Amino acid sequence: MAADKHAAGKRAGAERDAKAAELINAVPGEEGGGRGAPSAFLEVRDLKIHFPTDDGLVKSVDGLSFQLERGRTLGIVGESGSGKSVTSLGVLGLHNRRNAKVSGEIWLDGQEIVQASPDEVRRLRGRKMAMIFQDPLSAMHPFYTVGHQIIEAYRVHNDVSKQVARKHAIDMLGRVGIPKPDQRVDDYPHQFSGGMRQRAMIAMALSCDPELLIADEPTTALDVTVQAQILDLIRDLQQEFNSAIIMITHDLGVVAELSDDILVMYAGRCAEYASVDDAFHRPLHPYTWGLLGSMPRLDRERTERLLPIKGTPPSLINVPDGCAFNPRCAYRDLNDGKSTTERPELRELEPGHKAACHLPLERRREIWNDEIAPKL
Amino acid sequence: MRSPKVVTGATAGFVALSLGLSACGGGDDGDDKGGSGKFNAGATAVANPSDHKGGVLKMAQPDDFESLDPANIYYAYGLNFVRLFSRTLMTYSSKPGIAGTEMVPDLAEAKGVPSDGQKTWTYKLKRGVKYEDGTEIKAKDIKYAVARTFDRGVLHNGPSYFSQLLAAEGYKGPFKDKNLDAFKGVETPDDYTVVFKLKRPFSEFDQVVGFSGQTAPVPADKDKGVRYGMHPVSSGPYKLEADYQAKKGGTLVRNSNWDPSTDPNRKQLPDKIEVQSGLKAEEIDSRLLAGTVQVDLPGSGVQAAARQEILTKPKLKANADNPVAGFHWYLPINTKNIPNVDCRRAIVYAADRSAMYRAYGGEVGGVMATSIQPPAIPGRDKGTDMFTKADPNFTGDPTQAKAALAKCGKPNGFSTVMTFRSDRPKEKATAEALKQALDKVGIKLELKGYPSGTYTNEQLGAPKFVAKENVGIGTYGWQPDWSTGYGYLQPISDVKAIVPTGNANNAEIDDPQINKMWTDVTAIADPAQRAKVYNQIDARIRDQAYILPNVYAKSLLVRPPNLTNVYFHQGYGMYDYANLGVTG
Amino acid sequence: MTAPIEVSGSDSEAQPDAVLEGVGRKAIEGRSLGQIAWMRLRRDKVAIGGGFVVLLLIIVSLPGVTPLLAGWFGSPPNEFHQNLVDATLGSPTKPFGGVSADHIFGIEPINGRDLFSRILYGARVSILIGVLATLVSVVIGTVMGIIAGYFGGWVDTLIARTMDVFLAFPLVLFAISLVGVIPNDLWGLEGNNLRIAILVFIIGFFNWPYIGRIIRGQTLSLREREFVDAARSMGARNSYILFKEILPNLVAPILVYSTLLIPTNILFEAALSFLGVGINPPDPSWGGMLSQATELYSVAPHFVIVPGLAIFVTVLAFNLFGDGLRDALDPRAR
Amino acid sequence: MVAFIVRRLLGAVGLLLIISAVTFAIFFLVPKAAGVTSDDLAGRFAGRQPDAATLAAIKDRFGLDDPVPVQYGKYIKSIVAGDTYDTGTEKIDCPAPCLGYSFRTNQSVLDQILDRAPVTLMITLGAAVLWILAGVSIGVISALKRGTIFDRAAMSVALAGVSLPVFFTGLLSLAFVVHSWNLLPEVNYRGLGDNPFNLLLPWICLAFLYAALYARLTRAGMLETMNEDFIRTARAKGLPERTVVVKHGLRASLTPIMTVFGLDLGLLLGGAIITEKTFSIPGLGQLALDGIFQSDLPVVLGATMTAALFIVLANLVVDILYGVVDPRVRHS
Repeated sequence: MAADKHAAGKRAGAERDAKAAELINAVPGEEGGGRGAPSAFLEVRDLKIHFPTDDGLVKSVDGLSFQLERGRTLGIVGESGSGKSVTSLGVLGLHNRRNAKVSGEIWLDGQEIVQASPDEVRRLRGRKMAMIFQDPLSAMHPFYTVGHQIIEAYRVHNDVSKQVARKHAIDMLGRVGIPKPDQRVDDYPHQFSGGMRQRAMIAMALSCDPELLIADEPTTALDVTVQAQILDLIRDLQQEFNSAIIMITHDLGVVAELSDDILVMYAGRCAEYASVDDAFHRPLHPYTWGLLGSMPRLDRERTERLLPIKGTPPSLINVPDGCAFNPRCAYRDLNDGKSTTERPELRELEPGHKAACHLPLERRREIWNDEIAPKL
Repeated sequence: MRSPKVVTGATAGFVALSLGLSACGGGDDGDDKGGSGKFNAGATAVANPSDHKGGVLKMAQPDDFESLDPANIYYAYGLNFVRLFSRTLMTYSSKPGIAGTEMVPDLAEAKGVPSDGQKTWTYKLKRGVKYEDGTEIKAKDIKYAVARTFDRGVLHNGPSYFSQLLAAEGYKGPFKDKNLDAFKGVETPDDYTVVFKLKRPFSEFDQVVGFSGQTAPVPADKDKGVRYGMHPVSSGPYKLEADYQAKKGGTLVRNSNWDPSTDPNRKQLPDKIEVQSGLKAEEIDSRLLAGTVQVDLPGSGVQAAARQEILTKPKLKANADNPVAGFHWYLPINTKNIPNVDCRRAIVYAADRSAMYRAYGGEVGGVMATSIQPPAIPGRDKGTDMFTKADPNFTGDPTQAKAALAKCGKPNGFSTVMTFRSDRPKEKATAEALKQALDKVGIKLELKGYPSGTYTNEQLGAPKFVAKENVGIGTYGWQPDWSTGYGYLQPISDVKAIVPTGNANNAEIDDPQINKMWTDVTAIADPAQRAKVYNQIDARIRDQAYILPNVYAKSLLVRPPNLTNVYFHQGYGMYDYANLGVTG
Repeated sequence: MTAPIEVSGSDSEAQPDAVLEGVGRKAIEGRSLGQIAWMRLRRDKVAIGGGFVVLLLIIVSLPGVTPLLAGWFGSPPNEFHQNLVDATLGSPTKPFGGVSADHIFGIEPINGRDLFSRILYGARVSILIGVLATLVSVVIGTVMGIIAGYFGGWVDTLIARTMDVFLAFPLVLFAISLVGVIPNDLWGLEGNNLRIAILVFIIGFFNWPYIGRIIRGQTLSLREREFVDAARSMGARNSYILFKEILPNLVAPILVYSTLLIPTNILFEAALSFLGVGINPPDPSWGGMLSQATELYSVAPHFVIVPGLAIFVTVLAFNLFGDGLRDALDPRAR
Repeated sequence: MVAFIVRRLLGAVGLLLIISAVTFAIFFLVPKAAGVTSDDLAGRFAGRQPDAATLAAIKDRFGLDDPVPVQYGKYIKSIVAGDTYDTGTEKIDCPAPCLGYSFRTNQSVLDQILDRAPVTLMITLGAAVLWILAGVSIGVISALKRGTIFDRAAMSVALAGVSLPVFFTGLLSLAFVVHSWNLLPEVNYRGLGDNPFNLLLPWICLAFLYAALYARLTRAGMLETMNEDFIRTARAKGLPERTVVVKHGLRASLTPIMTVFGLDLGLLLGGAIITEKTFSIPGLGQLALDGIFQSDLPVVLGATMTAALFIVLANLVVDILYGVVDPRVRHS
């Protein structure tokens, strides 16, 4: 009975940084590549996470593949219910093992996770991969001090005394920019401000120098001014630790700020995969257009209206036939009804740029250039 | 069915052989494998007689005494128990059978001598009778004991006969008025003479003096008012070892200053008598059956579980008695709410005696009543059935009942309320049985149960309540204060006995004939003559349908094999506690 | 349990609950919350079983039905059959509590009354008191809860403290004493009708804080919801907001907790009857029968079993149904 | 923390005052409204056939003709400052907290309560140990093994358990375990000197009901807690499952159970009425029942006040414990 604390659709106004153009080109993964250990640091192959319920089969993630290297950041974007969070939990092995049906492969630094025993995955968690959660208040145990929780995380993977671990915790708190860490270490989460709490959360996640860091909407619950600080902090720490980062968000501004590549998810599948530059300037999926169109921008004329996506995300039980996006797609009639009958495949259309859409590529480029881009 | 004649005839005295009494109770029980006795051996004779001294006699009770202050007790079992350490001017004779109902001298040398037309009663004290501390008991101690019963605010549990009968107008008791000379009701011309001055003639004053503990001497300097009951000073064969602990119990030990030669009514066999209070009734039963407790103090018989065991196992049954106890469970019909005699008779006609009899447990639970007075009253007539039948198969006579209703002017019946004690399953069953039977003739009863803790004071025993709630009939039981027709019938049928609370004349009988007989009878000196009058009153009550007779209670008592000198005492309606011994 | 509940963490947006939530509230497929609840409930076999028993009990308790059934399968509840009872022991002469074709549940000790029809008539009392008392609790509890939750401030403090006082009362003692001191005719009622009315009032009156607390909590959170803000910003009066905006949203919890309060109240009534302040004889009540059985269990153990099972089955049925209803209406409750 | 405790203490005293006033009103005003006079009340204390003088004497002694507020004032005063009772020849000192003097049993009410309290305490504590051990562990296991046969079986039994009142299970066990099969002796516990294991049957019957309740509560609480974000965090840190469940999950889900436990314990300590009645154990509940059925007002008032005191105290302890366990409460 998950409390629906983070109200869906509540979007923090994002500050779009105009630096999107400067972003480095990401290396796209080889989809459906050969079996066996891959060369990439993290590789997800055809991941499916399904939940059977009395009301039907919920296909939260339905055939997802991507790669990620150390020192690089992948942004996964999508609306609520698109499966992005489940994906990240799947990587960490935190999906409900009893309820979920998982298939596919997840390779982390040469080790497969889907088939691994729960205990093997547990040993990886915290040490090799760590996670930063959206709401640090609910994500930290209210009854234990922040220090205790960091110490606990450190000691479970490192055989050190409490004193050593405590020094390490204070050190970590200092490194994430918490003032007077030697005092704050004994405070409880509720005694921290929102931003400080998220810093503490990050300190906890980084306490064992993880190589993969998954950040699930790390700034959504924070004040706008604090958001930028936290993003800066993550970027600085990434440089320091050379970690791979998966940034899960519905906020394109955050992605633009931090990511190298972007993966747009819709109804449990990948709609478009591109470098940040491509995604923002040459997007090839109507859904991505929609996302861009519904993003408020400071550099836009106020008289212009946002271009929101019509309708609501589909039920994951009854995913529409054909293209899952078709009921909300303004262009679905442009390809002889294929959108409502046939599921579009994810195709690499340009180097490192994939999209799943039936529309002819040229037509898409036209629409983007002529209809969408000018309005943005 | 046990005939009262058999009871009267069975004054066997201290006979080792017990009578078989196959006519009694739960049928014959020839097999005698059970050890010490036969079924009903102790009902009419002394079972297991022995002079064996020593041992510890264990007694138990589920609740507790009202008090151990002999003057502050009304329950028969309490009065029976305090005989172990308190002597009174007169007391019940310690004999089985109806002889036990006779009042015999205790501290007094002889029965009271009436003079001044039964208005003055004089008692001479035995000399040399001592308290537990060795001081001699004098007349003034008895005067003091009687005087203190006048303060009902302090001693409110005991009977109030002295304050009603004695000529001591305005006296408030020694707790308020230390000067004992102000108390004119008792005179002590010398240390060994006690003279009672009555307001009006009273022929049964020996009984008044003997049935309760209110003439047990109290040394004035040891009196602590209501708390005297925690450690009353002994004049009998036993004394309290330490203060009695309410709801826990206490221990009695031999009183060396008791002289058996002055006391033919008590023995001093066990070394110790231990009383345990607050033991669950079922637990007492199982200990009785195991012989680890010898006496169930309340003496009203075993609970359902033990009862079933005893009646179905001959071995256990051989060590049980099933005598007719003192109570008559009857149903007063209120004359204020049902003034018409024919309406009352209709109730009596219609009553299902069979069902009501079964409610009390059939032949082991009781004997079908014919008269109002129970069989244990000397001189009582068995009586005739009049409008009902004392027959275990009689389920009522609806035809006669309807005829009586017609005569009453209510051919379609009427409605009234019937009360009962909700925590007494037998009374509840009785009420339900009567309701069923009366329904058939159109008399509608509304049954209302009340806790027995308040029933006699606040509900059926409160005429105001009875009037307000239109209580036409109720369940009730009465045991005589002393075993004469007066002791039994006066409180329940004399108009003068009607009191605002704790009323026992529940029918509120105010019958000129009966009233006159009550006024006259107290001046008659001859007990046999008086008994005749009582029987007339008894018959009149039944004729006017003031009371619907029901069942004379029988109790099923366990007599553990290691208990000696056991016999059912008619005066107390249970075993005599002052003469018991233990073996083994 | 229809809705799978996650033990280990996974984001709420992937939860089936959340999926339904997305579908449910504004009914994208035209299914109302009630319809969805019914769909879930229907699938919950155990709850349906409970509901079926509840329905059966209610039907059996209807004024016309009880005597009919008693006539078919038993004999009148107050009719004596002492020929079937051992006169001395009071126990039924036949084994198993005197079970026979005429008396399918056996007979009462001593009087030999038919247990089946007494259980049947006892059901009537239990259900009647259980349901009516719940109604009293729910009405008082809802009104007080809404007022406290909606108006807040000193009103809330006052009501919350009152509820604390109520919850700190030794209820059973109070109920017994009250039944004891209340006069014998009141409100134009008398006899067992008055007794039932008093029991309903006392049980209902003492239990309202349980409902009150829940409603207060729900109202507190509803008050902060957007649609209430919206209504308020449009100048709606308090009464409008209370009755049109808040109350409809409380229907589900009220329904659930009422269903769960009924068995509690049935047990309360049985306990009071057991302690000796139930309805007057000869009308049967289950608790009263058990109270009688305290003296008779050794003679007639079936006299414990039959009324005890009646209480058990009834309470269990209501509990099962209530649990199912809660799962169906409010899968995330508790 | 001190201020917190002081505040709670004051609240508790206030609550007790209100309860005593309401109790007093119910026992004195309601009967009065129903037409009971002071004579009737006096009659409740008298023995058989009291005469007018007796009634007057009793009324005088009890101050039954005083206005009810005056009587209430006296009652509170005697609790706070003590009182003396006149038995006729001697004055009995009844030091504070004097709950009155029962003239039916000639005992101070406090003495009676102190006499009975250990019995109720033993019943309650024995049962509480059983139900906490059984209920919480079954609840936790059920939550962790949700949907398994164990869970289904345990929850079925638990649901049955909450539908089984003690007066049914108790009588059933008396009829069979004690009477028919003779497996256990009669329940006959009377005080601290007795063997407490004589209370085994009442413990089991009472504990069964509560264990069922607590198993359900614990399971629901555990399920909710195990779904909390901080549990996911604990797992994400790579903590072993046992640590996650016990240290992070159980600790958090025990707090609401603690609240319920405090209330239940308080309620039972004031008199496990039904259990005591079923097994005829002379505890506080029986004392109160006897008092009610004998119209022994001082005892009823005293017992009610004691019961309320236990509930209020239990609330207080729970509040303070909450502060100890949950730092958020402590700091607020």
